[in-house]
Amino acid sequence: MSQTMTGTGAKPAMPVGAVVIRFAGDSGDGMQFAGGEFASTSAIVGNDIATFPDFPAEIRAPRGTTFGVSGFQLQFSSTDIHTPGDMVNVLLAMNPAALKVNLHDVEEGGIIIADSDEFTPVNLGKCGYPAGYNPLADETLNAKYQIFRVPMSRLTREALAGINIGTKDMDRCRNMFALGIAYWLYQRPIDTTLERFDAYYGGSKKRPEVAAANAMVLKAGYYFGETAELFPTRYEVAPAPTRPGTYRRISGNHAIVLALATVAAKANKDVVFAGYPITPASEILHGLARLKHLGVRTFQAEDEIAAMCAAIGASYAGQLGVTATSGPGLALKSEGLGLAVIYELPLLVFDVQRAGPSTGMPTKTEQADLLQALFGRPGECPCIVVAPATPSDCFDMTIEAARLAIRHMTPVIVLSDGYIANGAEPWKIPSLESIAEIPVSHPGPEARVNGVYQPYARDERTLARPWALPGTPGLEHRIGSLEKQHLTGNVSYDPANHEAMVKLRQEKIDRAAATIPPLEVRGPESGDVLILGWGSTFGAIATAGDRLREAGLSVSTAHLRYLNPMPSNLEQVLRRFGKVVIPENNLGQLRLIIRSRFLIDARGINHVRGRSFRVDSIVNEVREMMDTKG
Amino acid sequence: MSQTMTGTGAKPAMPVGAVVIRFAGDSGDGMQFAGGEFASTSAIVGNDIATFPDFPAEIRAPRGTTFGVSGFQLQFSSTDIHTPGDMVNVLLAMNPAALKVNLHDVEEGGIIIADSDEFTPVNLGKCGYPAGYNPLADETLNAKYQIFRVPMSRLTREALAGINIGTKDMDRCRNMFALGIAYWLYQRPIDTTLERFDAYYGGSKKRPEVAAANAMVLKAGYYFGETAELFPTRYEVAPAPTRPGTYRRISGNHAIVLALATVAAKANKDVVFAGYPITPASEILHGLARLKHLGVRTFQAEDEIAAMCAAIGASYAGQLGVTATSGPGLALKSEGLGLAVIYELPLLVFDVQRAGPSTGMPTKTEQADLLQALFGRPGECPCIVVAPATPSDCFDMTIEAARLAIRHMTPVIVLSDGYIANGAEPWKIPSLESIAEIPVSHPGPEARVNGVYQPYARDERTLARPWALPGTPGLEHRIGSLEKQHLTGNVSYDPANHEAMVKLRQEKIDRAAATIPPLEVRGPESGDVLILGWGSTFGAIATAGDRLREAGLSVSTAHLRYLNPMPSNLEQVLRRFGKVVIPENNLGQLRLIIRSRFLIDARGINHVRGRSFRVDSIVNEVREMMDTKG
Amino acid sequence: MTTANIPLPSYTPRDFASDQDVRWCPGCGDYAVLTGVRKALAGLGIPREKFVFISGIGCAARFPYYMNTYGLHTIHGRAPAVATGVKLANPDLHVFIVSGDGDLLSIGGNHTIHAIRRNVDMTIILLNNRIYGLTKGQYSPTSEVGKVTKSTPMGSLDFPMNPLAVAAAAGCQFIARTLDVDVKMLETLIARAVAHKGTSIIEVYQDCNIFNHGSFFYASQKETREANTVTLEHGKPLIFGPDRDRGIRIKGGTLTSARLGDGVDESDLLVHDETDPNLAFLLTQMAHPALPEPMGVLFARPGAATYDELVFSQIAQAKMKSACKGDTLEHLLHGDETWVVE
Amino acid sequence: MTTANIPLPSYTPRDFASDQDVRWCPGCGDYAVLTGVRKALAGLGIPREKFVFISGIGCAARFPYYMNTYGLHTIHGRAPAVATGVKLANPDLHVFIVSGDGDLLSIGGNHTIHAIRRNVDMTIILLNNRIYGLTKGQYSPTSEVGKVTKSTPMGSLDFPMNPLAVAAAAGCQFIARTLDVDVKMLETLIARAVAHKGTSIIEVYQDCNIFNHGSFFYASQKETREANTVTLEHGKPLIFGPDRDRGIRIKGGTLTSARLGDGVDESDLLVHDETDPNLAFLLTQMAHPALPEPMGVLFARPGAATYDELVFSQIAQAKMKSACKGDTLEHLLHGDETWVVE
Ligand SMILES: Cc1ncc(C[n+]2csc(CCOP(=O)(O)OP(=O)(O)O)c2C)c(N)n1
Ligand SMILES: Cc1ncc(C[n+]2csc(CCOP(=O)(O)OP(=O)(O)O)c2C)c(N)n1
Ligand code: SF4
Ligand code: SF4
Ligand SMILES: [Mg+2]
Ligand SMILES: [Mg+2]
Repeated sequence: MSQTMTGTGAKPAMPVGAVVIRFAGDSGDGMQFAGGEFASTSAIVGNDIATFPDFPAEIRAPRGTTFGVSGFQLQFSSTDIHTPGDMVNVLLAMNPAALKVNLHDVEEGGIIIADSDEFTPVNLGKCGYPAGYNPLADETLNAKYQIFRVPMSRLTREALAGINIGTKDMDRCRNMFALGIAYWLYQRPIDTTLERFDAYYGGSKKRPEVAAANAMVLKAGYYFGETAELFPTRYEVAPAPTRPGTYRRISGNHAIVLALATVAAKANKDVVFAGYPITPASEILHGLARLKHLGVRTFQAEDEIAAMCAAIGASYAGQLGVTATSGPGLALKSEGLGLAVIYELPLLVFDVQRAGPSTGMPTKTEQADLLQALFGRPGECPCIVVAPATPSDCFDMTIEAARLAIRHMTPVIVLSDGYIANGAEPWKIPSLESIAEIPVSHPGPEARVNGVYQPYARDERTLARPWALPGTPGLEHRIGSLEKQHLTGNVSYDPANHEAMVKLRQEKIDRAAATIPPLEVRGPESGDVLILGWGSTFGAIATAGDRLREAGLSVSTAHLRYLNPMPSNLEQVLRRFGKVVIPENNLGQLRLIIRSRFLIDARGINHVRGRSFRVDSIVNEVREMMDTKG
Repeated sequence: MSQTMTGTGAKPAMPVGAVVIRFAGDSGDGMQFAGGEFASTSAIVGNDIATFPDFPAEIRAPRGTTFGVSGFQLQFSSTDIHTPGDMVNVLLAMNPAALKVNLHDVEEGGIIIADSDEFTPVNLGKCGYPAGYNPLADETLNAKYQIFRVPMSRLTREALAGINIGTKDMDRCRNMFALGIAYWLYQRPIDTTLERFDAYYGGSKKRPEVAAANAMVLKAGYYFGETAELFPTRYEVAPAPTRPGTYRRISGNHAIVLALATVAAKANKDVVFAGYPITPASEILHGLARLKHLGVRTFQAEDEIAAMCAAIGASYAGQLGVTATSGPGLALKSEGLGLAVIYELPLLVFDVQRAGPSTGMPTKTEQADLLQALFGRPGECPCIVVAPATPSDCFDMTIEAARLAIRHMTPVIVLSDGYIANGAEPWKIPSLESIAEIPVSHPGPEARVNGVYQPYARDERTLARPWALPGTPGLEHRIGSLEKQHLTGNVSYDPANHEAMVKLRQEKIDRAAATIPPLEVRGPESGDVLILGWGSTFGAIATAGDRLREAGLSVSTAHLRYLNPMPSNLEQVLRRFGKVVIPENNLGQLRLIIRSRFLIDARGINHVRGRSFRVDSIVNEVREMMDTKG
Repeated sequence: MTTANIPLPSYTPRDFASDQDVRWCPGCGDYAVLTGVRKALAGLGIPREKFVFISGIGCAARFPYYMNTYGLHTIHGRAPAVATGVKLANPDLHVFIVSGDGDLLSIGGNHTIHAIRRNVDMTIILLNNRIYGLTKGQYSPTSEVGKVTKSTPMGSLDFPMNPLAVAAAAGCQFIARTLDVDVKMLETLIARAVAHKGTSIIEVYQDCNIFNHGSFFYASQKETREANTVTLEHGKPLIFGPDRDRGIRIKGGTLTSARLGDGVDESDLLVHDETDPNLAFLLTQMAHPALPEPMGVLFARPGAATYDELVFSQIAQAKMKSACKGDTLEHLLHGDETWVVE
Repeated sequence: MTTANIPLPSYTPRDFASDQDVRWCPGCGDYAVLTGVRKALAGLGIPREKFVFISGIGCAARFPYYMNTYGLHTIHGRAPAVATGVKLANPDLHVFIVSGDGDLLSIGGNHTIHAIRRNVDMTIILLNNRIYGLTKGQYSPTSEVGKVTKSTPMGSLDFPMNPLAVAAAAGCQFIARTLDVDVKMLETLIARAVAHKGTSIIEVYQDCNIFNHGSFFYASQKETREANTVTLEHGKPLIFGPDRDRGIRIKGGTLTSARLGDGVDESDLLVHDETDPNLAFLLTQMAHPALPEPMGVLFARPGAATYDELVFSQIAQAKMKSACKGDTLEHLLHGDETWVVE
């Protein structure tokens, strides 16, 4: 059915390369669902997509207030894209608050489709518009944007007239009217969404009437687009060329969940996840709690310290201890992390960074925990630190982190952030066979030398110590948080031994560089400017680099997924460029390290706004730097 | 009496410039007391002194074991000195374990005075000497050192024959025999020590017989030196020229205690000290707990987190919150510190660093918490960090820290370490009038603007916010750990506001540089090499610099007492030297910052042995660097 | 201190409302508590600026923002520690801690217990909704065994913590409980708690409308309340039930419920003695469905010295002693042993 | 698991001694406890490699170094959390936590309580010396009011924590107490604690010879022990005193001491029922000098499911369900919604 609907628009369809659409409304308005559906459908028709939800800080703010606005932004494109987009091309605003909060992100000339029924004096007042003012009627705004007033609430109810459901349920379908319009505007098929209604409401929920109502409203919205003569054009975004394969949409947090289950299979270890809820990391706990059948055990501890310590206990006892948190939790875990470092046990710590300092803005993103991850422990206390670049990269880097932790017998910190944790993109589902096993070995009783077991003997190449399991007869040994004697692991206060151990622990981490991939450059291998990034700025940086090169500038980009140790070719790469620019969602944390290590006058682009980076701000600032000498 | 004793040595007295003496014995042997007495007496006769105790890790290890050895090292000198010395000139060893543990620190040709009675087969066995071996009889050792065997135990008992005290009490006097010998050897008067016996045992303890016994043994030791014909020479260390004034001996921890009481007087605020015991910071709590009459309130919290948070509460409520800990405790306090930063409240955090990582070597020194102090918090979370250079500098820097905290409304971290915390030196007691008042102001009800109080309004110059006291009518306001709106302090998720606040908090700390003194150079203002240090390496660096200059090399030294912000002239100073060398008791933490900030190829001298730096290792390594080019 | 000859302020609850929008979910039980607290404070005659509301993190912990008093929203679990510092610095302030079950019992459990055992003079209002609200619905230390939440999809496993039992074990001298819907009782309890010197704790059964709706309906709803709760009054027998025909008896240290009549009359029933610490513990153990749950003051025994009092009496003592001995800062700086260089 | 047809190991206490020198102060009560533990373990017939001793930081916390078993000396206060992780990873291990009062009740109080309320299957040996030993003598949460220490030169102010009362309030199902000098009783208690499924706690009154010598002499010394302690035996009346002529009675939920004779005989005395949780709490409240302090098993009730058991039963259930439904990792990776690009 939808095939026909898609194909037969009376309106001419204008081809466009990429579109940024944002659904915005009250927390209760179902914006995340509508946006998610648009994203799925767009992916299925072959566009590349990138999405980002923007939740309000409150659980359920009073309806109609600006702080209760929930948004979902999506870029869909006929080419490879890396971000959900800077400026919004189309805004669907379900009430005045949604318009008010999101208006400044809409591009000049952009489309605004608003539910005009909701722009009542009361609602306008709730979000602070002066009495008598209605933005939909504001001439300046109408000159600047293409504003479409659609009485969605009324049309929804009308579409459902005679259907036997309550008005509350009726009003909940408004989001489908908006989605219908959006589907029509961009020539999307509506069938996957229709199927979802059936599966969800028709299935376990046993409310087929709600499924039917939603379907009717979705179609009503679609037909409204078709017939209302309101919109002068439809748009067409052609499929993006992609590698063949089976795809799904994935967010960073979910990718970590899937990866940890994969680690359990590939290392033949159970994952013992000990966590304490904290935004925006809690979904990792939630997701893993459902995977008991796949070698994952979860434990909600009484606090972050206990979670960290339970993970240590689990690794000691022979499974893979994992914990996840955000910045304030990482602070609490720091003493425990030091213990893991001196124990030399494998362990994963995920820090899904959020805006700080202190509690800060828990629902907003930031990447300002890098220095904490590197240095936030007493004494010389090195561990491996990695950072995924995109939502789907969270899958790969989690597996990589587990591999490193086990191979080098060390805790590994994985720095994600709110942006990639909640953002989503298409992911080519790997075949399980294509993922390498993670080799693990444990010594047996034969590991004793002259009847004595040495828990701090080391692998010659990696300097890793053996991972002996309690329960193994003959390997009984004690390890502690005090400095330990080389080889025996006994308590030692010997000055020379301490220095040797401090240096051994550092050397062990440094040597891990041998097994990490070299840094790759996007664009020419040398040139005027290298834009270097880490973590979630990848999308913005890569896109900015592409644009700058398109504009004829000698700019390449590179992305550090390994922060400690860093890839061995990093220095060579840096030295091939006239200038190194480091955009960061902090005041310059990677920059501090790069400058110190290589004495290169790296410059920063630093925005700390609780948001992902904008492509244009990188483009503009790099252009400026290239114009001015220095 | 002692005057005569001092003056009439039958032996010729050889003048020497400086002597390093170490008293070593079992924990129960009273070495700290003997060493302390020698130090006091030396100070009183006008020598410059520097002392360092070396406690065993165990509370009371079994007698005679190497891990139960307690030591006290002292350098006394006729010139200005800055360290307790690298190599020991005279070792007093009360048993075989003490000899074994300390022998490698004695200079070739140095003097060893041992209690030969204690070198029994049993005792020799206890500390692991092979059966039949006695180091006192070892020819190689006798060739290398001047070993004097004195049957101190027997002589002590003999001296006390007929005195009515138990053998346990008798044997406890052995340390005084050793001290008596040492006093004789260096021509020191014995009267202050005699007076101490009277004051202590004769006074509150009401055991005059013990006072008498100690006095008899001290004299017996002294006369033994005089009469035994064992020692070929006596030595004389002339008084060091010093500024006139009243002096006392002071350790770093005690200096902090005195300074906090002084702060209470000078700021007219009570100091509310909330702490949790941890080596080597506990004495700060102990010392302050006795100062309730001087505006100091102490609170032993349930852990470091509670201590940190109670200090925050105290500062909020209008007194000066202070806490003290060591590295592991600082890790636990890091989340709370972030709260203090976003609250923008004045507060002092002392970190008496010890060897890490993790529990590490609690009784040993290290300076590896610098990066933790600077960066160990989530988000962009700057605060002021200072580090005293010597035991007595702990007094000045504590007052300075309080001044900065109050003036700039910020937590200040003070980085001391085990070395200066326990080490002692002479201190010219300041007159209270000479110490400037610490101005504090609190807004009154008139601070409201149009009836509204703005807790985050800022001082134009310093950017500090006002310190409003709960209890003040009309200034009721709420502050929280969430990001706050500029001026109002209300919760704000506004992106631009967040960025502005992040930058304001940073700028506020940066601006504190305006009121800190410029970096001073010891030696010529420019030259080949600048040795830059921070914290407790001061003594070793200054001495090394002096020696290198004496040797004709173009070397100066400088010491950073302000780590964040740094003195504004730092860059100019650094650029006036061909090479910058940074010795640190860590793997290069200040070096990382200096390299990053100034892109200067600073080199490190890094020893991480749980000990203070040796002058000669700096001298040698700097020489080497100057020999090899680069 | 300075209020002796100043007329007592007269307030309305509105005077205690700050200018910030209240941002709990519609229907959240926290609203009623806010109302109750504002009302109670208006009636105390204590100047507004003397109050400090301190919280940790959570939905409940937003409380201070809504009170027109001094307030601190701190970090997760640490409110009791911050509050202790406030009282040490200025014991004249009236300190309230208002926070959730996760905040005060999970991450903050230790601080809560230690504040109680020190008997710092302040009032803890524990908003117990048996769930983590702000982080969107994980089980909390007070959740029932088997609770299905986001973090426990197959049901939680651990035995819930009984906050009042733990408070009793820690030596709390004022222990009370009420329901979010019972604003009147909350008012009374707050007045009593403020009058009590030392740490007082008031547990409020609070409905989380979004993530744990109805968890306390057995106790809070008109239809079930009388059967499932018993309101305590000092010196009165424990009678409950919609027809007030049931009561609580004690035998050999065990509480049982009995129906009046049938040879059991009021005189057989346990008479509440709010000063009996052993009884207090037994009362904290009364749990639905076996027994009705006690509301009101379970335990209140005046007389124990508070931490803040003791601190200041030691200070006074030390000052007196030092004044006699002439122990000054000057002396301290000099210490026992000085020498003079001329 | 694999021990079924392997002969039980036979050990002597010496087999449980590691090669490390024991470094407590001469005369420290910890020595006797070490002896008792080694003896008890030798008698259990459990292979040595199955034991893991876990501690925090403190003098007591050096314990694991001296046991020839697996051992973890962790960080201050966190032993219960580490131990929970160990049990989650490998429930077959026999886990002991041995640590001090500061470690387990001050900084680690919360972890102790939460481990107990989860009923993780392990044994906590609390070496209570009422002082911080390793940091050289500050008061601890169990120190008596008024204790003069380095940090409280005018005497401590806070009310001591009663660890067994708190354990009882947290729902601990095995609660015992003994004296460092009573190695025999410790042996028995350990055997029972290991047999008990779930968290067991054994408080040991331990003399710190250096910083708090004699603190428990009222209970531990020959001359005073009989008068000031009462040894509990299930089903037996509580009789104590050097002449065994005194006993404990219960009246209206309160325990009192009585002299036998004078119209009071054994049948009037309280008979110990170690399965009665209310009694357990009352027993924890018995304190010198008012009453003799109970030694032995205060409370032991088998039957409560342990956390580790429940975890693994949920896992088994989940595996069964997924096996039926065919839920594989492959399925998980694919999720609900995929599309194919060709
Ligand atoms: C250190 C730290 N860990 C975790 C969090 C996340 N967090 C915020 S509130 C909360 C629990 C809230 O539960 P509760 O105290 O019961 O309050 P409620 O929201 O139910 O009122 C958690 C886990 C945090 N803010 N800080
Ligand atoms: C995080 C941290 N804080 C403080 C310390 C210092 N510390 C070590 S042991 C201890 C208390 C010891 O008391 P307790 O647990 O009673 O053991 P005991 O020595 O009396 O056996 C303290 C405060 C530490 N090691 N780590
Ligand atoms: S989530 Fe629950 S507790 Fe939080 S505001 Fe909403 S209803 Fe209240
Ligand atoms: S200090 Fe006390 S507890 Fe510690 S080892 Fe010595 S006697 Fe034992
Ligand atoms: Mg809650
Ligand atoms: Mg103790």
